[in-house]
Amino acid sequence: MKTRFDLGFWLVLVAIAVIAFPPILGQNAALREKTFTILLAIVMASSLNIIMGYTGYVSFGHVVFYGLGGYMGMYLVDNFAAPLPLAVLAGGIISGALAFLLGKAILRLRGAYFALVTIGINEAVRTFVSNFQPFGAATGIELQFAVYKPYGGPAQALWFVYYSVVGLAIFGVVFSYWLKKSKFGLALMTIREDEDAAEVLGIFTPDAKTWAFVFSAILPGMLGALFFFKNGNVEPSDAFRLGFSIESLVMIMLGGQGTVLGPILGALSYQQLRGALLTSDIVIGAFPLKDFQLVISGVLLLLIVLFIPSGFVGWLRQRIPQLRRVLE
Amino acid sequence: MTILLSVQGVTKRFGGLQALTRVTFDLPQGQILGLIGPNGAGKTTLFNTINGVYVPDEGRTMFRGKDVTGKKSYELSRMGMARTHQIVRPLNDLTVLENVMAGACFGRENHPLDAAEKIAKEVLSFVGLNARSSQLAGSLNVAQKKRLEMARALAAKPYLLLLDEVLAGLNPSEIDGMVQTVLNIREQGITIIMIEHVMKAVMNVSDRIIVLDYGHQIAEGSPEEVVNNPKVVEAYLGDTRMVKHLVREA
Amino acid sequence: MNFFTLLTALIDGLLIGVVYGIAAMGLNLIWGVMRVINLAHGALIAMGMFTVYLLYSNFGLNPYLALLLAAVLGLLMGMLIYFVAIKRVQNAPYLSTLLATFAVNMILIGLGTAAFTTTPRDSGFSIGSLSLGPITLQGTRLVAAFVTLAVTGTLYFFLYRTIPGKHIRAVSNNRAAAELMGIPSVRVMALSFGIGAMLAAIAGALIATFFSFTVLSGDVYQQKSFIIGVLGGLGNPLGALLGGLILGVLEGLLPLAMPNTWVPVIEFGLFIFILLVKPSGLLGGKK
Amino acid sequence: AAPAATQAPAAEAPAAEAPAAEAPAAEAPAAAAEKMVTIGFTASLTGKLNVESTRQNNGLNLWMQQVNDAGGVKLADGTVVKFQSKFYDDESNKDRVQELYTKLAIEDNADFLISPYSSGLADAAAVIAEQYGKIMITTGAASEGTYQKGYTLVYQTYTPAGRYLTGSLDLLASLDANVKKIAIVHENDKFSTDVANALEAYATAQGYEIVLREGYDSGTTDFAPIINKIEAAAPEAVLGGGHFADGQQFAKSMSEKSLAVKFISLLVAPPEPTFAEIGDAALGIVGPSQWEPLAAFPADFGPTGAEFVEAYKAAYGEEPSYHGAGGYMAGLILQKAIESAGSLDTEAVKAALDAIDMTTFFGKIKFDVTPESHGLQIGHEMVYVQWQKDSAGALVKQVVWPSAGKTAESLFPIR
Amino acid sequence: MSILQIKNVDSGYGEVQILWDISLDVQEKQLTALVGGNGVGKTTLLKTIAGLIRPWKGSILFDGKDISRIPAYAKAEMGLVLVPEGRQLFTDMSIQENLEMGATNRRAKPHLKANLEKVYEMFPRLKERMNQKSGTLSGGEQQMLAVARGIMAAPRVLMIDEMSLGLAPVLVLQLFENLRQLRDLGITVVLVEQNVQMALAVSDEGYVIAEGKVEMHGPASDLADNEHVRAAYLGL
Ligand SMILES: Nc1ncnc2c1ncn2[C@@H]1O[C@H](COP(=O)(O)OP(=O)(O)OP(=O)(O)O)[C@@H](O)[C@H]1O
Ligand SMILES: Nc1ncnc2c1ncn2[C@@H]1O[C@H](COP(=O)(O)OP(=O)(O)OP(=O)(O)O)[C@@H](O)[C@H]1O
Ligand SMILES: [Mg+2]
Ligand SMILES: [Mg+2]
Repeated sequence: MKTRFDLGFWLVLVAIAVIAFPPILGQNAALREKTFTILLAIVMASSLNIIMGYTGYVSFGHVVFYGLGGYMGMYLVDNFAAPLPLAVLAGGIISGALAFLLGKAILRLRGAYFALVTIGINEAVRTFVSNFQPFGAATGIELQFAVYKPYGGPAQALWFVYYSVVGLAIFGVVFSYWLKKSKFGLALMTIREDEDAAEVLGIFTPDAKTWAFVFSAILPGMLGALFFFKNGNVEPSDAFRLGFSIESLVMIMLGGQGTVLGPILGALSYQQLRGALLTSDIVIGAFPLKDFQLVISGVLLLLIVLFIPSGFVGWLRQRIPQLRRVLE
Repeated sequence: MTILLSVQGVTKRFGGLQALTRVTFDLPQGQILGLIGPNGAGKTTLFNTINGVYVPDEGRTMFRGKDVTGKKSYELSRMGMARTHQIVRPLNDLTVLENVMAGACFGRENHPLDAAEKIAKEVLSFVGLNARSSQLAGSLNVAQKKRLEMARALAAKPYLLLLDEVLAGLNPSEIDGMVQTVLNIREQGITIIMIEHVMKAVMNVSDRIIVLDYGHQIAEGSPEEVVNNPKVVEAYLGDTRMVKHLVREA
Repeated sequence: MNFFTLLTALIDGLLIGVVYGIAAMGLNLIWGVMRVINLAHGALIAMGMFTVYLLYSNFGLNPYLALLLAAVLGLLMGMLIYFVAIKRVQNAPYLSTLLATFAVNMILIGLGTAAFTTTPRDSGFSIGSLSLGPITLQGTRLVAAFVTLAVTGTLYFFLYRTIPGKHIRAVSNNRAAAELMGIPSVRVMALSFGIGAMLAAIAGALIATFFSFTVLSGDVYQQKSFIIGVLGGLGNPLGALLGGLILGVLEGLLPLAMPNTWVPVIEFGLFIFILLVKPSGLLGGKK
Repeated sequence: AAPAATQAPAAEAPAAEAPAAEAPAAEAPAAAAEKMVTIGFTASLTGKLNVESTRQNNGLNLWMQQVNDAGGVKLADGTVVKFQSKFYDDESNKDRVQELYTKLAIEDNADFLISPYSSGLADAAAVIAEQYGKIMITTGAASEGTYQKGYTLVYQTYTPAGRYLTGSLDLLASLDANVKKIAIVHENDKFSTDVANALEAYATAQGYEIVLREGYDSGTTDFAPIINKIEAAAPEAVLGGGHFADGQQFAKSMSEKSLAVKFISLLVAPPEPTFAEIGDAALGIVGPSQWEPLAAFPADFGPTGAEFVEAYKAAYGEEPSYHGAGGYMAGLILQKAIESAGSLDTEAVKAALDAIDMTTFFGKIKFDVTPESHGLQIGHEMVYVQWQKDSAGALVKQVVWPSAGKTAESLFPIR
Repeated sequence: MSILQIKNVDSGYGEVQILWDISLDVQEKQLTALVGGNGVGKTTLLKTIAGLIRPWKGSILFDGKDISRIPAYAKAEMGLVLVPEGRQLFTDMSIQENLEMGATNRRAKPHLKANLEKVYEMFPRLKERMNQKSGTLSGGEQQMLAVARGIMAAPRVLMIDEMSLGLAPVLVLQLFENLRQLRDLGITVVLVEQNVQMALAVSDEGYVIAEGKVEMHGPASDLADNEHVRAAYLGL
């Protein structure tokens, strides 16, 4: 525990760098778009991992923070011509604030009840926003093309968004690593293992859980603001898409929950796989693979859940105990 | 003689069931208090009310001179109260060392990680688990898990330690070892309440004993007095001959 | 707003409410017995819809006969899902079962989409309406309500009066103990999952007689089932019926007082509220 | 009018463009002077928009096949251009639309882009088209918003959303000037809400009393509560709807609940042939259509309506709906522009598009070229259909508005 | 005559082997005690016999039939019943319902009434509370119910894991007495106990398990007198 930023830390950092830098080095826009999707997933998964992997509370409706942050950012950009960094910050703040307000109330629920209530919150916020005039109600918010001008035109704006998401990703995983190694992280993991015991040990569980929830909500909020800025418009059904939430869970499962490296690898492989399936030209017999991409993803997910529930990293850590030191 | 804990008329009901009825006692610092009674008498429930898992329906608890009735268990932990559980609750996916560090980190002294690690190591060697410190807690056997529970509670450097049947499930020679450990803890000046069915141990270790039956406090006194109290014998120990037998056998 | 509007709204709400109830009952039973939230519930509902639709539109089979086939198919499908996807992870943390059933959902929906696309379907079936003064009641909805009540009654008789039913309750309480008492828990759970899936399929089959639907339509009813389950008490099949009625009546009456798009906000708000103040639901469920 | 939007990509384009020259050559080595042009787009193979998107796709493929079979398009320099398509599934959601369009624009070297189906997806795709300097013809994307953002390369095939139901109101006025109370009940999505907003403004200006304005969520199937509410408000006409599934269900429920109104007009669903699945419930329902097989416009470019219908039927075994026609039109517009420009160069084709003013089997096509709403469709008009019974008692669609193109008198009042 | 034979069984959890080549012979209508220190694998052995864990190697014979691969519920049907360590009650059901569930197997059903009376007589505490949900009972009460439920199953062989754990001495004595009665009624009893002295005192046969192996076996009284056993397990 003493050497805080040891080998495991550098491994995580290198992983992010290897993913994030190729588009920048080659100034390759197509690669950038693909990587953008991956980084987005990494930030989402790493953040969710704080409440889910470290603390043991599976937030099924985590996309609510992404959606709300997105809306907040878009609202500011559209109505007050806020610069992107400010909008992104606001997205993070409002999501963190929502998590803070909800935290004490809903984190009393355990297990599947918590998962259910988070779904309920996402749906409640989505349906509320669909009726909320300042956010454009059902039609959402659209940006004028001119908003990209201050960033040196739309093409430069895309790069700017990309650099921002790289920044978020690096911050996200470093934070995630630091958290895991901190005293607060130990409190969270104690809660995950046995919440009643944690209380008896002196952990202020309501506070600890609430802060974990807040930490796991901020980056998704910032991310939402970035994504919808890039997208140019936001509508309730895109912002609060439950499927995205569940995909993030799947990524964490795939990589290994509770680990720092897991969500990174999970997000990377999941997005690569989905991307490949969606754009594949392979036809098996009379069946074009892409018609069956949902089935294939489902089968793969099932296999993972059934056979390697602790994910790649978890599996490796179990198999080779020496790796526990390195694979955080 | 300072009173560390004072329980005053504590009553706890579960629906229609009166699990505790006006339990009252004072516990001076440095003593070991034995808590015995038939199954379902309310011993564990009393622990739960003392350390904030349940809020009593009536009555008050004072700890180190402060009224702590209704305080949460994490607040009480910070104030210097620690406990073990009748059914062990290890943090399975953390190492033995991390389990104990959690005790040191969030207990009374609220140490940062580095200091907590040092304390955890000391405590682990005190309870004889230091060889296992990097193992996952889930992989320990029951006796080791009981020791781990104890280590975790001790790492918090509590003033008061509540032990709920730490001897259950141990064989006689292991019991001797554990009893020695309990005495050593007292040496460090920690006050202890201990729930136990293993008579030889309670009788030998306790300074004073309280007997609960159906939530009522039916007797209180030195081991000698309690053993010879006819009410206790009837409610709990059965016939006197057997008691003698058990105590001697112990 | 006159009295008849209110009355019509109330009756409409009750009629749809019982159907919601039966959909939720399947979810509740599965939760009660094996602590699994079945995210493939919607897909199973859709399966019920398509069974009726295909049999009726291709072979002219009466939808209520087709419903029996849908029920049997649901039962078998449920047992299959149990053996393939649930059995292995049943004792793992609940996230595993959530994701396993979600994976099954992806597979079923994926197959359904590949076979039928997401084109909306309508069975076009009708058995006319019943007019009572100013109130018009749709025949198919009335029959659906009766079928639901009959199915609920049968389910109760089954759970409390028959041996397999009692076994389901015992297994739902403590699986290892049931096994040690001579109850074949794996079979009992497969049966429970099958019955849960069967209820979903029946709900879908009934819905197909009066609403149009797509491969994805089951999702809506799945979400309602969550709300209902929580309202009535997760794990409590009778609570599901009550919850369904409450939801149906809310959906019937609320739009008269507010823009109808606010109704889901209220529904989900209620859902969160109940979870927070009384997670065991109105009738008390299983924690 | 070449703002930053079109210049910026130039910095990136060369690197990406270089391999483009080789790729087609490898595919079509036979004729040196032949060039394969790639049209890129995403389609909703899965998800809620699957139906409309598939029809749109069919139409586009039909056009492509016809133009290629006819020997392609000859450019000024003699090169013969043929077309191929490259598309991905967008799953009816926005997450990957931009990624996929970027891939189309850069990796797949698509020369021209066509929008996905629906205003929402098209809007997300348009950003990318504009950023990479690719011309995008939108179809199935009616909302005006997309064309009012300052884009210069995005062109709309459809009549904008705002004009979808105003014609219905004109029709109603022509039928009975005494009808004044209307209810606007619409799906709560972007397109339908845009339509409803425009309708409300128009209706108010015309002196109508809007007794109920109500949205309903996408995916709504139980319309009973809404109909009860309509009944309580007692309108004489109901206008609104959203997309196919809800529209069909809405119509069916209004019939089952015997809602007493004189006139019903719904979006999107009525023009679809499968709308008739609900039987007599369809009777009398009016719907705006971008195009109808019955509407005979004197085409000055491309096939006549009858030719298109026949070809479509031969290819897909069903009567084309306006979504199919829309897909075909996207191709046809592109073809026209390339022919007039005599070149594949973006600037030249853009100039040609700006200048288009033609009549096709689909109707008139002309684009707004003002900077405020560049690319907005201003030539094309809706037609309105109504389900009626023919002499044999079978349900048929008739064009009832505008009166110049009508094929039958309106059924009024419907109940 | 031996009713239950364990032959050279290996068993464990996952990849961890706990039992090493264990062999036992349980005589019909006798009380057999399995004793040994913590974590030596006594519970694991019972679980393996009852079918909650599959043996890795070796065989288990019941009445001469190989039952090593038969699932737990089928063994219960045959009359091989385990009262597990740690209660395992139907916590949402009442005491009465729990007892009824104990008698679901085919052999026990006809005797439900008689057996109910029998166990209520043995544990009056349970009778007082017969409609209380078993989940709200205290640890000791739950233990009583678990034993009672096992008796309800009309076992031919009743295996009890750590019966005295958490029970007050007065009850422990009484329960041991009850076990003797059961044996006299013709039920074979296999007992796993921490309370070595007590267990050996009431039993006919004894096995000492150490490190997953049978260390010693013989008549219980002999074992109780054995120097090694006295030193290692009785703390004498
Ligand atoms: N589910 C399990 N997974 C892995 N190892 C286990 C499991 N249960 C028990 N063990 C291990 O198996 C060994 C034997 O355990 P078992 O419970 O059989 O011992 P026991 O003799 O019954 O001990 P006790 O007297 O404490 O009940 C112990 O080392 C224990 O840690
Ligand atoms: N949460 C609860 N709800 C309802 N009743 C309870 C609850 N907890 C305990 N009880 C009841 O309170 C009484 C006292 O239980 P408690 O666990 O305190 O007994 P105990 O003295 O620790 O017994 P044991 O020695 O068997 O552990 C019992 O009758 C028990 O059934
Ligand atoms: Mg207790
Ligand atoms: Mg054991």
